[in-house]
Amino acid sequence: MKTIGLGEAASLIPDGASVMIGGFMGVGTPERVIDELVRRGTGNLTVIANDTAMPGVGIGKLIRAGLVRRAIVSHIGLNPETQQQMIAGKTDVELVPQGTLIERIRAGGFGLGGVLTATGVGTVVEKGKATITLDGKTYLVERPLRADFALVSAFAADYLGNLQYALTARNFNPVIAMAADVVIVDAEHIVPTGVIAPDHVMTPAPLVDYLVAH
Amino acid sequence: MKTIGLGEAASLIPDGASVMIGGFMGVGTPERVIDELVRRGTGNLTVIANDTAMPGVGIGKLIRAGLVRRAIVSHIGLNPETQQQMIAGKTDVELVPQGTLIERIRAGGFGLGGVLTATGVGTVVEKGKATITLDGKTYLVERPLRADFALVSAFAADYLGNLQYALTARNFNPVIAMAADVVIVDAEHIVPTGVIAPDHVMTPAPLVDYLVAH
Amino acid sequence: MDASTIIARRIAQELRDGMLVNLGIGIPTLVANYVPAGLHVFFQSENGLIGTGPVPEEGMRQARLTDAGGRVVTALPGAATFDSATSFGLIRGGHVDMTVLGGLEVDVTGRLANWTIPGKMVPGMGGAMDLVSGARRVVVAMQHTAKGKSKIVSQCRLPLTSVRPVDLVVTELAVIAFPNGRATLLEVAPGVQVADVLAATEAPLIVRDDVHPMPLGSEVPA
Amino acid sequence: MDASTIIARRIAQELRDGMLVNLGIGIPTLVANYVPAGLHVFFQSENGLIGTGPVPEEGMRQARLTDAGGRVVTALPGAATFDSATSFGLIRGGHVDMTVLGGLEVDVTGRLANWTIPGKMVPGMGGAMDLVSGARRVVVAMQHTAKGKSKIVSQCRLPLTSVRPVDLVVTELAVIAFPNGRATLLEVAPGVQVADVLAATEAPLIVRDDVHPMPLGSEVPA
Repeated sequence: MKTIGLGEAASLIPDGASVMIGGFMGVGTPERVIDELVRRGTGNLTVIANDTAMPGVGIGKLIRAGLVRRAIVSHIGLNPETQQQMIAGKTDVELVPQGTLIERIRAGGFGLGGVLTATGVGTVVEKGKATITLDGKTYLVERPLRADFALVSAFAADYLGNLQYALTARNFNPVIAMAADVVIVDAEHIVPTGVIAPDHVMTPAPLVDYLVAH
Repeated sequence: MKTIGLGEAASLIPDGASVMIGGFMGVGTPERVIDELVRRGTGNLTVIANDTAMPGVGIGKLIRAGLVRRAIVSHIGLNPETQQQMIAGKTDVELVPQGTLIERIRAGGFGLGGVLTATGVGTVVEKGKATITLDGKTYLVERPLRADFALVSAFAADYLGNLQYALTARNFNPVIAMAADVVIVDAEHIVPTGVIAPDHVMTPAPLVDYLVAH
Repeated sequence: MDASTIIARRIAQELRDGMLVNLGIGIPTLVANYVPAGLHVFFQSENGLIGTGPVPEEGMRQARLTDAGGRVVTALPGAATFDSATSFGLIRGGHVDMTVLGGLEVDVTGRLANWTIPGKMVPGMGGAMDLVSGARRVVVAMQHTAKGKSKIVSQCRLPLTSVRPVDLVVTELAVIAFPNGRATLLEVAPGVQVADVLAATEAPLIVRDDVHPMPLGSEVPA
Repeated sequence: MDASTIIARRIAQELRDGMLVNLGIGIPTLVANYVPAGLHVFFQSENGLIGTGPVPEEGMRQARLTDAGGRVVTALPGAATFDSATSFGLIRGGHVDMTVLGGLEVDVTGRLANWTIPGKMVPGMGGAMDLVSGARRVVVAMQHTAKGKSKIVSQCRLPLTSVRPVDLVVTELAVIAFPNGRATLLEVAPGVQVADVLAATEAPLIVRDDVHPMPLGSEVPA
């Protein structure tokens, strides 16, 4: 794990990168990193996240700045700007059931070739997907998702990179931290090694590549 | 969640039941419940667990008492009694790679029809299993495991049934707590509701059916 | 009593002690206000919380503690938080005893459409497909009609949420279940006649001999 | 220096700063005693621990803190614990940078057999199949021969652990890698000649021009 400045962290991410971003309606999203991406105008991004939050909040800032070429998310209901960009053909939106989305990301991080789920069978979600019938029940074969970068928001990080999340800001964060080539963490608190007890570590240090300095 | 006595807890489990048991080489195994099963002579069990511990320790007690008809485990290396019973045809032993075993149990508890893994491809583990080739890579289709009962060992349980595990005694416990029809917990400490902070709960209360009284 | 209150109070009568229940956004959220006295029910927010409490008092907001609608809430003593994979493991794995969701259409066999109106509204399915496919019991809370048109239809025109039929539909007029795959009228709201329900419903309904008034419990302060 | 020490010290030279490393039971465990000065390496025990430390002092045992061999250990400051699904997610998902395991046989293409001798020993694969299939780098630590017979063989007679070839085999005589799928001699132990290695090895070995003595680092106190 390396500690770097905010600008340096954002500069690691090139135009066209795929980026997993933590957060649920903006709660648990690394706002500082998002702001810096907007400032730099890093564009043509593929964003994998639960949602695009609200206009001007969290991932909604990337949407508003027109930086998102493709979004793989479970809903965009609270962000009409995403809906407008989708209809205008500026942003491709792939809608994935939330439980399937997080399980596909987990599969990407946990080295699985995919998972079988009944969610989406017989709906539009099935389109273009392999199905498998086992013991008389039909499942979709859902493939792993990975990204170039994971942008993780943590409550606390220790000097080694061990992470702790708080309350419902946990959501996608520990899962995306497993599923990207480069993991960048913005933590609200940076604490000395040992301050987070082993049983309370939610993302072990070796998963973290960069911690944004305070 | 209901609090019951040790005898009553063990009496819920009939001969022939399938039982998932927490623990890794006996660490994190609910010894009191095992002892009571041995005392009652509950037999013909199917045990799903990481291993059969050592002779006379944890699940090794069930083995020694001749109560295990079938064991689905990742290894039996430290328990020669299991090996003897296997060779004598008294106990069927299905050996499953540890990562596949825990993932199959998770699939059972998380409502997945299975997972795809490269582990075991081209080895004896592949025998009798469906394979699937996706993007040129071959995976085994590993099916979910569930059981009638999960016997969980926790460090602390609150009055509602929220659980916390300690150190490496966590292992299979939180996963089996998702994957059985009836979840029975033996906790080292029982504490008032609220003593375990929300972020430190490792198994949420609604998963627990019975807590063994102190 | 307004439509939302009737629906929420009726659904609250489905709660049982110890249940893990997921409430969707809108009318379903109101169900938590009418938990019958003496019951302990766990409410899940699928963003990662069991033990969701009411909105906090002024000055006590914690921005990292929200419900699935993004609203700042509180956590009851004994609450538990977890990541999204665990949250949907609870849902898909059948650990959620009951889910209450809104609906756009329910067909005569109980199949629900509630996540998109192509060309008009594309919010996405969020957790709805997993909830309807995975929860033990699926209850739809919705107004009986929209712009005068029945939402209980012969066949869904909108994209389905799941091919799994829901268990119960509760509207401000009626309670409908789907035994043997056929929409069946079980109860009517206070003051509502069976004929009123039939007139307001596009789908053919089987009418049971013992159709009775909805139980609404006694109102419990929120 | 005995065979185990040579093997462990040589493998320790493969460690890099910040690596997450899984050590198997037996000789692999000894590698932790020879971490080169100045490196911070994370050691994983697959039963659910990163930051595995040495055995505790007398009177300081914690029975709930063990390594993958069931031995009571300590945890270093900054250690993390987790369940078995996460532990094997780290392994299968390629987050473990290097795994060091024992071996019964390695074939000429680098395929390992190390979990059973049918009819004689059926311990089970434990985590070995996942480790060999999933870790970024797989290093086998084993004696060159067993009862005078080469353990580096033309073809494995024993059931395979994985079809994925290992990256490196380190014995008390030699270091062997498998570029282009062929066993290749890279290094010899101090005082050992290439001819000694060839004589002790059943599998045909490609001998590189630049075969050199094993680096063994400076001994670090355990």
